[in-house]
Amino acid sequence: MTSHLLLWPIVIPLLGGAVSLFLEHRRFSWAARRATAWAFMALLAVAVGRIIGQADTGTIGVYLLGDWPARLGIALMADRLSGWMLGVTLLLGGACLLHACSGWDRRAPHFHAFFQLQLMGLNGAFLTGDIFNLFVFFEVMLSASYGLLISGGRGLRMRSGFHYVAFNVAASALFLIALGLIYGLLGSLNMAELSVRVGQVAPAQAGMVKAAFALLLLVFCAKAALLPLYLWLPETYSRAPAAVAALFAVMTKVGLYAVLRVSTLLLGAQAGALAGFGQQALLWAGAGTLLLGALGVLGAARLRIMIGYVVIWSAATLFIAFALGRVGTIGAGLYYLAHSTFVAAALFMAADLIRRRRGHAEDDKSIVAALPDRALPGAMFLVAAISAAGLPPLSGFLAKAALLSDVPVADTPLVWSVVLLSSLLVIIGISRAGVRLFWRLPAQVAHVEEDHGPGGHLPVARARPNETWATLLLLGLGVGMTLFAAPLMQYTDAAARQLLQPGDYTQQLRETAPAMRTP
Amino acid sequence: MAASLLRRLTPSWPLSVSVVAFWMLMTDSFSVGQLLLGLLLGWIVPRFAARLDREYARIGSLRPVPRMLAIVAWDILKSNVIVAVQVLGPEKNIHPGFVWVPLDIQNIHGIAALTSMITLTPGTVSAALTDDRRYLLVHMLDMSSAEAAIAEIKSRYEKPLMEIFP
Amino acid sequence: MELALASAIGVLTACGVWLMLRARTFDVILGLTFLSYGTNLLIFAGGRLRPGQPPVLREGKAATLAHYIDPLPQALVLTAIVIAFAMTAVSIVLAMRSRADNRSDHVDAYAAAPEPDDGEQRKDGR
Amino acid sequence: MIPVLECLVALPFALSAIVAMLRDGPRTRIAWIAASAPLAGLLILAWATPAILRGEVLQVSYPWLPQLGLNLTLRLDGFAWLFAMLVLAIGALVVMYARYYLSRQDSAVRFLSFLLLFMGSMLGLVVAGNLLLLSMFWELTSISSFLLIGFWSQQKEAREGARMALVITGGGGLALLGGVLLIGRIVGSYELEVVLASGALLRAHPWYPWALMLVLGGVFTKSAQFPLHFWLPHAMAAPTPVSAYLHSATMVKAGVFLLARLHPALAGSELFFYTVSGIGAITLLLGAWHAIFQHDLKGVLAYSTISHLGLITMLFGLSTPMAVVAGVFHILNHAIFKASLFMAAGIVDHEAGTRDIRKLGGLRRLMPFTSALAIIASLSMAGIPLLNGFLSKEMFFAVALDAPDSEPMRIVTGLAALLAGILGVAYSLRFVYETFLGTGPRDLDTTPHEPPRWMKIPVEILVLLCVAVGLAPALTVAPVLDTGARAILGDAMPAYSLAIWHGFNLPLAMSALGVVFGVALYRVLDRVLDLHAINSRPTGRDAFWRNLELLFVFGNRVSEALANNSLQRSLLMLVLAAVVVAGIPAWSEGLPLSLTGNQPLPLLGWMVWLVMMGAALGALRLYRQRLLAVIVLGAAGTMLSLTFVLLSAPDLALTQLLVEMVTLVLLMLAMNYLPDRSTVEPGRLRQWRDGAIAVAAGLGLAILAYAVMTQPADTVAGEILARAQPEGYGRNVVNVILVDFRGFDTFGEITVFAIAALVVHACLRRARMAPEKRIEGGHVQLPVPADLAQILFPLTLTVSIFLFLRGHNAPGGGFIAGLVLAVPLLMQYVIQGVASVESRFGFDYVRCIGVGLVVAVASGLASLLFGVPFLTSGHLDLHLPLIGQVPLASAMGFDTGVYLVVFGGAMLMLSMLGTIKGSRRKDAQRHALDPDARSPQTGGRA
Amino acid sequence: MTGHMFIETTIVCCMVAVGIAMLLCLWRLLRGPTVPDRILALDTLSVTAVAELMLLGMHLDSPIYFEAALVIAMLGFSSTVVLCKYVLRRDIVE
Amino acid sequence: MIDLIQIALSLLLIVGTTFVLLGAVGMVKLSEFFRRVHAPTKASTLGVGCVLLASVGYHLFLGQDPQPRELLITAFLFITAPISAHLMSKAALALMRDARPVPPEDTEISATVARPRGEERVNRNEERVERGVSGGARSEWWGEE
Ligand code: NA
Ligand code: NA
Repeated sequence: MTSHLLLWPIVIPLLGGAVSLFLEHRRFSWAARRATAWAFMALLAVAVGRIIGQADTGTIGVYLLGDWPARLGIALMADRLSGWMLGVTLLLGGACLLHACSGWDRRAPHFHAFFQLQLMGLNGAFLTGDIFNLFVFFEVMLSASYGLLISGGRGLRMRSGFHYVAFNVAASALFLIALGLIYGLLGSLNMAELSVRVGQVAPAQAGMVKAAFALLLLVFCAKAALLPLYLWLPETYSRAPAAVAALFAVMTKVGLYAVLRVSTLLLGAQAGALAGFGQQALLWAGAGTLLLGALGVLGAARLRIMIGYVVIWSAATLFIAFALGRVGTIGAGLYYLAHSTFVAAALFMAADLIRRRRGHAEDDKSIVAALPDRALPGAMFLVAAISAAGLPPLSGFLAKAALLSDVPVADTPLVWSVVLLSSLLVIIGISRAGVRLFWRLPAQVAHVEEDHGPGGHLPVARARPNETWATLLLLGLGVGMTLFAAPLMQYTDAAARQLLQPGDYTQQLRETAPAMRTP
Repeated sequence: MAASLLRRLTPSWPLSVSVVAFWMLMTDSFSVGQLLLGLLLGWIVPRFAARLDREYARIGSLRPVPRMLAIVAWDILKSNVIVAVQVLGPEKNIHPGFVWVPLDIQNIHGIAALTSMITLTPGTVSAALTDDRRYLLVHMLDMSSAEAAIAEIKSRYEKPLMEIFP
Repeated sequence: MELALASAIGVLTACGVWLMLRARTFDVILGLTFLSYGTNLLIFAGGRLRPGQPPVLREGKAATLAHYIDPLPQALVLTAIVIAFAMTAVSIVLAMRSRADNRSDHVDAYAAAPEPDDGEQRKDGR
Repeated sequence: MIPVLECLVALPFALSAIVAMLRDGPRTRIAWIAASAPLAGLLILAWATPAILRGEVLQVSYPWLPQLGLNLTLRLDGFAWLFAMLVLAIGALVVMYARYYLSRQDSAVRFLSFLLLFMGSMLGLVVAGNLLLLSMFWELTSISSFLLIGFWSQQKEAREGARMALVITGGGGLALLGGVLLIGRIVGSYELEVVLASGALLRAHPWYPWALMLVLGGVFTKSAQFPLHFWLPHAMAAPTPVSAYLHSATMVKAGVFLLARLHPALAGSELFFYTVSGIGAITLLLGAWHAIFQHDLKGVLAYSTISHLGLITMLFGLSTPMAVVAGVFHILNHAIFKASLFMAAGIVDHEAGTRDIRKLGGLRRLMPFTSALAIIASLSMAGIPLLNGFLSKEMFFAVALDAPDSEPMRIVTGLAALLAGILGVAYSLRFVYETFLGTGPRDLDTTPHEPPRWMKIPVEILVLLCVAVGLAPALTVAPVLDTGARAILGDAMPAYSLAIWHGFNLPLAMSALGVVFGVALYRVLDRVLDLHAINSRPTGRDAFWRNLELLFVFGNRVSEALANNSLQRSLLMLVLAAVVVAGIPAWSEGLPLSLTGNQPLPLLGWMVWLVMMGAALGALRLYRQRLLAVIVLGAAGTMLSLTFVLLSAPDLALTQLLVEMVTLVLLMLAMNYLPDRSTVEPGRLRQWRDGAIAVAAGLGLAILAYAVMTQPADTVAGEILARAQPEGYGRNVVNVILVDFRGFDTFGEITVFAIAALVVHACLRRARMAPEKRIEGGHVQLPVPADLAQILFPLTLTVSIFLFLRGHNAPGGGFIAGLVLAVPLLMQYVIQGVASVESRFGFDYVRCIGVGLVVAVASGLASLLFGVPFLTSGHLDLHLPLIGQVPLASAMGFDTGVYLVVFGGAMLMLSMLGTIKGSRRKDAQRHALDPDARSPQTGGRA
Repeated sequence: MTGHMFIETTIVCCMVAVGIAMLLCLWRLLRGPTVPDRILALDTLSVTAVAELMLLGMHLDSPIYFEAALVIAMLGFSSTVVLCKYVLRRDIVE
Repeated sequence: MIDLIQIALSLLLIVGTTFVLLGAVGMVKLSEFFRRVHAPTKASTLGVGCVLLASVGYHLFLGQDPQPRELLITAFLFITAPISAHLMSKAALALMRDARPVPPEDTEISATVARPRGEERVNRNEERVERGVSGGARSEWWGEE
């Protein structure tokens, strides 16, 4: 009897998306629609929980779709890394759904469908063991993200939406080019199969194969916003609705996931002439991005742009962690990945609350505006900012300390100096933003009357309970990650160890026989 | 009796016949199953498509159809050669112009068929129909015999068409 | 044949890239379309060129690569074509909305003055 | 066993949270609740005192992140005990003081909650037994002090002071983290016990200088050492209780605390000696000199604090055992007198409404009791005998005269000490004389009088301590000092005596000289320079803000210069990066290029090639006339599909054709809402640059493609071909791959298609748009095409069904069939008009998409019932009477889903684009277009 | 195949001739001068493509090019319709 | 027999191809749109028709796949070619700036032929709003909020 466990994280949200299309009728109350969305979330949670449980034992799950042997068909695979990414996505998704249920889902047509399909795309990307299927799930994820970004929007959001779409379409074209070259040269699309074939590349073809993998890595770097390909990100993220921007916090991580997967599975030690290809370049680009991201945090005129740069900055940290390619750095990186995802999401949510409270001033730091009832957003922003900047006692600090402590001696001067220096810049930038938004209030209205903004017309946006809970949930996840750092990092270290032995992955795939077909 | 049964079965039986014929032409090989499927489609497809019909037009007698098709086919062949000569020869021999052809036929299928024929037969292209469907604008490559051409259109094409689509 | 196809890929890609770098949304979309043509041909080329051997099995011809072209890249290109089309549709709609909301079809257009009932449109902090 | 240490550290945090949740209520109650933390902490310390005095070390440890070496180790030894006592005792007094100090508008809840947060961090820092844990608490003190300094956030000074403090101490914290990590690497553990025992190993390691410098970076910033001392005076924007607590007694001492804590591990090298004592000496003198010129009471105290911190640093730098004892002693003494001084200054401020020395004076008449307390504390600060300050200062003189190394060094340190003494007396005098004695006050709004009883009590207690220690050190402070210093020095503990009188010796002489010259200096300065008129520019501050502002501007410039919200820039970077990253390996390793692999191309092939290239280049030439560009694009697409035909890909050709048609319709629909031409772009250079990049990209890709095509292939496709018919039940292998081998890709593909359609719908559903230009005139009547299309439609429907059913064995399939149905239906929209079609053919495309997705999933899931994985194909040959054999493949179910999604999706997109509601505000974006005045060349305005 | 040498040769020649027709279409397509001229060229190009496909089908003795030809013949006019409607009204779906 | 068929089909092919070529030549050679439109609309259609017939014959008599499917293509071509030609002519008329034919009487052709000036037209957008385009995807399903 085959276990279909790996299938569910993809099929459940797809069905969720399809069903929510049917519920888009006034015949169905909003409560019913939301209940359905949550029901599918709960199902997903069960499936993801079981996958993580399975992965935690060290088993690499394999699911042969269509019962074809993996070299012919498409295989889903779940190792510890996949489980980790699924878990992060699930938790983030839960918080974002909660946030959206405070009202955005009513304003954005098809929100629930897009949301579920986005989850489908993300989960599919983390589970698939086929590189072209990875492209397809990238597209699912991206197109759903277009929907989430644009739906219910207008004005400048349309422009940034166009930028986002055009950039990603161009990047996808590159992805396809890389895949075409890889298939043309190596003759397979299954990643485990490719892992073996990469090691047998003839010397004459090494240049071409390298060019193909360079393009592939470049695409992932573009999705993950690495220098010089991050230019689109701050503006786009800053224009997205809060729940969506929060969900987008995981989008860059998908690119990072792919970089990690490719560089360990395909360009790992077994890859012969290609072993370790691109790692040094990634390290330097990561270092550059780290500094430029930190400068962006400093220079951002608007809060949400600044958070966009925080996302870039944290992605750059991850690039460094993954490029170093050691158990310790990858393990710490994966822990940091979860942390930075949650915290960026929380920051986007808090920023949205702040923006709405400031009326016409929005989240522009340079405008002095009243911020009525600032205690709650202030506290949320403070905790999120501390965590984001990597200040103790929250998870960011632990992750960064763990990362720095395992940097190889040769790279220590570079990595330590850029990480620590950029951390300082980020602290400077975030504290300035916080001071400007929360402390620098107009002189007369230090104790402002609550129901009139500076224009006198805008009612003060109140925090809707769901939004607050969603933000608190994310911050709580950060606290939880801090408290349970040891078991979590044990898991991520184990995941890293698993990644650095791609032979197991390949072997597991080859040993899994179809249910009834001849292998 | 048969006609009313047909009408009850399908909104347009020529259409149903065409669908079945198309189906049988397309399939790889003749079989009872395919025929049954074809008949099923011949019944369903026109019903479905009828929802798009914008105006109803009657069909009268089909008796002139074969003769007319023959005429048209011959005209096409014959005058294609003439046009070939015109095209390949020096352009100064061509004296084109527009002509308004007054229409007697009012059935829209008929008008459509007439326009198609005019277009398909060389030397003429039907360019426009007035909104009241009383005149058809025809572009002719050779205006020297415009009157004759109009007369020929009306007698060779329009009259039989008026029988088919009264 | 390979040379011709390679040059076609190159020309289509170059056209696509050049148009993609233009400043108007419509031109960018055209460019992306050309780019996707080039890309699709490239994936297709990954299966090598075999004129006259379509991958539709026929009686009496053994189902081996000796008689048929590699079908896999074709399936990939099909997926790629469909996805590219879907993305074209999305970008076209965005281009229209951006032009309507931001009053220009420049890719970096932004509304010079806010619409009366529009909180979204605001002068950039630039 | 009661978790004593855990409670000690956790209590302030817990109470901070509790207080934060209280509503602003009666102040006294809140203050008591808050004060319960330090009071309980003091009780715990008292409980631990016997053991500590015995020399025991209380220690608990919980693993937190053992992989990293981070443990929750709490370690209470003598030194920690001493410091904890300081933190808690002064903390309790400050809470009491703050209860009266804060005004009505200040939120006591917020203040006390922050204060407790700080107290907890400080306690944690003090008792941390793990260096990583220590650095965590270290940063927490930075954060909480940031909140406290900025408490009066409405004041610019408070905001700036808070930020400055955070930036400098936070940056120092990062340096400390680096240092700690380096130490951990050298030693192999972060546990304090281990690190303290590994001093020799550390100092011998080549990374020692780096570790030391990084740790000192933390120490010096926190303790406001030159040249980063300037944040401390600006932190005086904080409410006075904060200054009294953080900036005299505790936080600024964290630096010297760490210096002392790690003294056994780090000290003992020349580098340490010169750096620490040198910086300490400079700070000592500089702080003292600046203190003289301050007009703000708290300013004087702040600079004096800097000076004293320099003194302590210098003592630890000198590193002799006696110096360490003196350092510890001075930490204690300075905390006591400086806290009381700050509180006194706060009372003055509270009563007089100003802290400006120039306005004050003669307060001894108005508030004699407070004045007396302040004067006593100031004398202690100046090092006058019989007070505690004198004792440690004398020790300092003795140590300075006994500095290690060499005779010149001793002279230098001795002179520095003397000079410091002189300056100390001078500023103390100024503080006392111009505030409490002399003439004044001037221009005050209120008449100062004694403060509330309870506000004075903390000051009284502290001053009492000054006196008690000063008079009977052996009875009061000796055991405490001994325990504290012993914890650092261990066996190296020197013999010393804590007597008031050591006979006439050089230190005493220096004290005397210091007093005499100090008084003289003050008088001279006051006479000659007129102290009131001097406006000393705060050193460092301007440079700091200027540099910080430059940094912001730089950050802004850099990031906006890079990310200028330009799509062109983003895309350019992408293309450039692609060319570079693919080009480098290809160039450096070479490509196997040869003409031998090239197959000859038949003449027809060259013609198709020519037409396609001609169309592509034509599009490039015509792109500014969009209608023309679209026409040419259509030709290129047609030729592309013909290319696919020639190269044995009929399915691709079909799909390309259909997609081409739909794309063209989409583009034309959109063009009604977009300008019909592109304006000329400025910048020839830019066009050439883009052209060069485009050529590079095209050429590169062409070369790569050629290289790949001429290489021998080694693929899995052979097996796919062989197994397609027996196991996939189809002869069209491409279709079998699409619905079976790689059905999951198709699954994702239709999802993308569905999403794209939904995006279009979501975007346009409620949008109202004005077309770009309006053409005058009514609808176009097209009766003849409409009639023909009406005949065509059922036939195309039949073809669509045919293509769908046959796709598994011949070119076709769900996707193609879906579009073959959608395109003619769309033609109906075009020819008949929307209203006409939709009123007759009402169809809910969104639900069609939903149904399609569900059908696809369900048909995939059906195989689960048979115990085989998702999308496993099944096959059934039905034998029906009369009809014969009917082959049924389960893939057909999946293809049905595809069909529905594609049809629904395409129609949803096209109908949404075709039925946009007109704008209410305007007719057209640009203007109406006269139909009779159009250019035949472009179709647009002539 | 050898038995059909004569017609094979004819087919190959015809393919070239149709190819020339396609080149002529390209000429008109790029030359214009008016919009309807270019539309006409595109329309003719697709009609010639049908002929080319049929010839190819004969050349390879395979029925699989039928679908492509059918689709062009059946739906190729849609581009023409849409382009012309745009020229007439700009708004192609009224 | 086979040879005869070969010759007949070859002739048909040559005639068809000639017409296709002729249509294209005419389109290139002639000087004005309404002249050009004559050539391809029928010459090409006829030529393709001949090729199709030849193809039917080829597959029936000489090939492996005896199916007269190409007849369908012919049928579709003959239905759609006039639609294209009609619309192209209409578009050309609309863009014709001089020498446009004037309708005989009081009749009118929308958007193509010269019409009297100064006539007030209904604002199309208002009209559409009034008409309340409905049905299909714009049904009340999403009509909320
Ligand atoms: Na501070
Ligand atoms: Na004074």
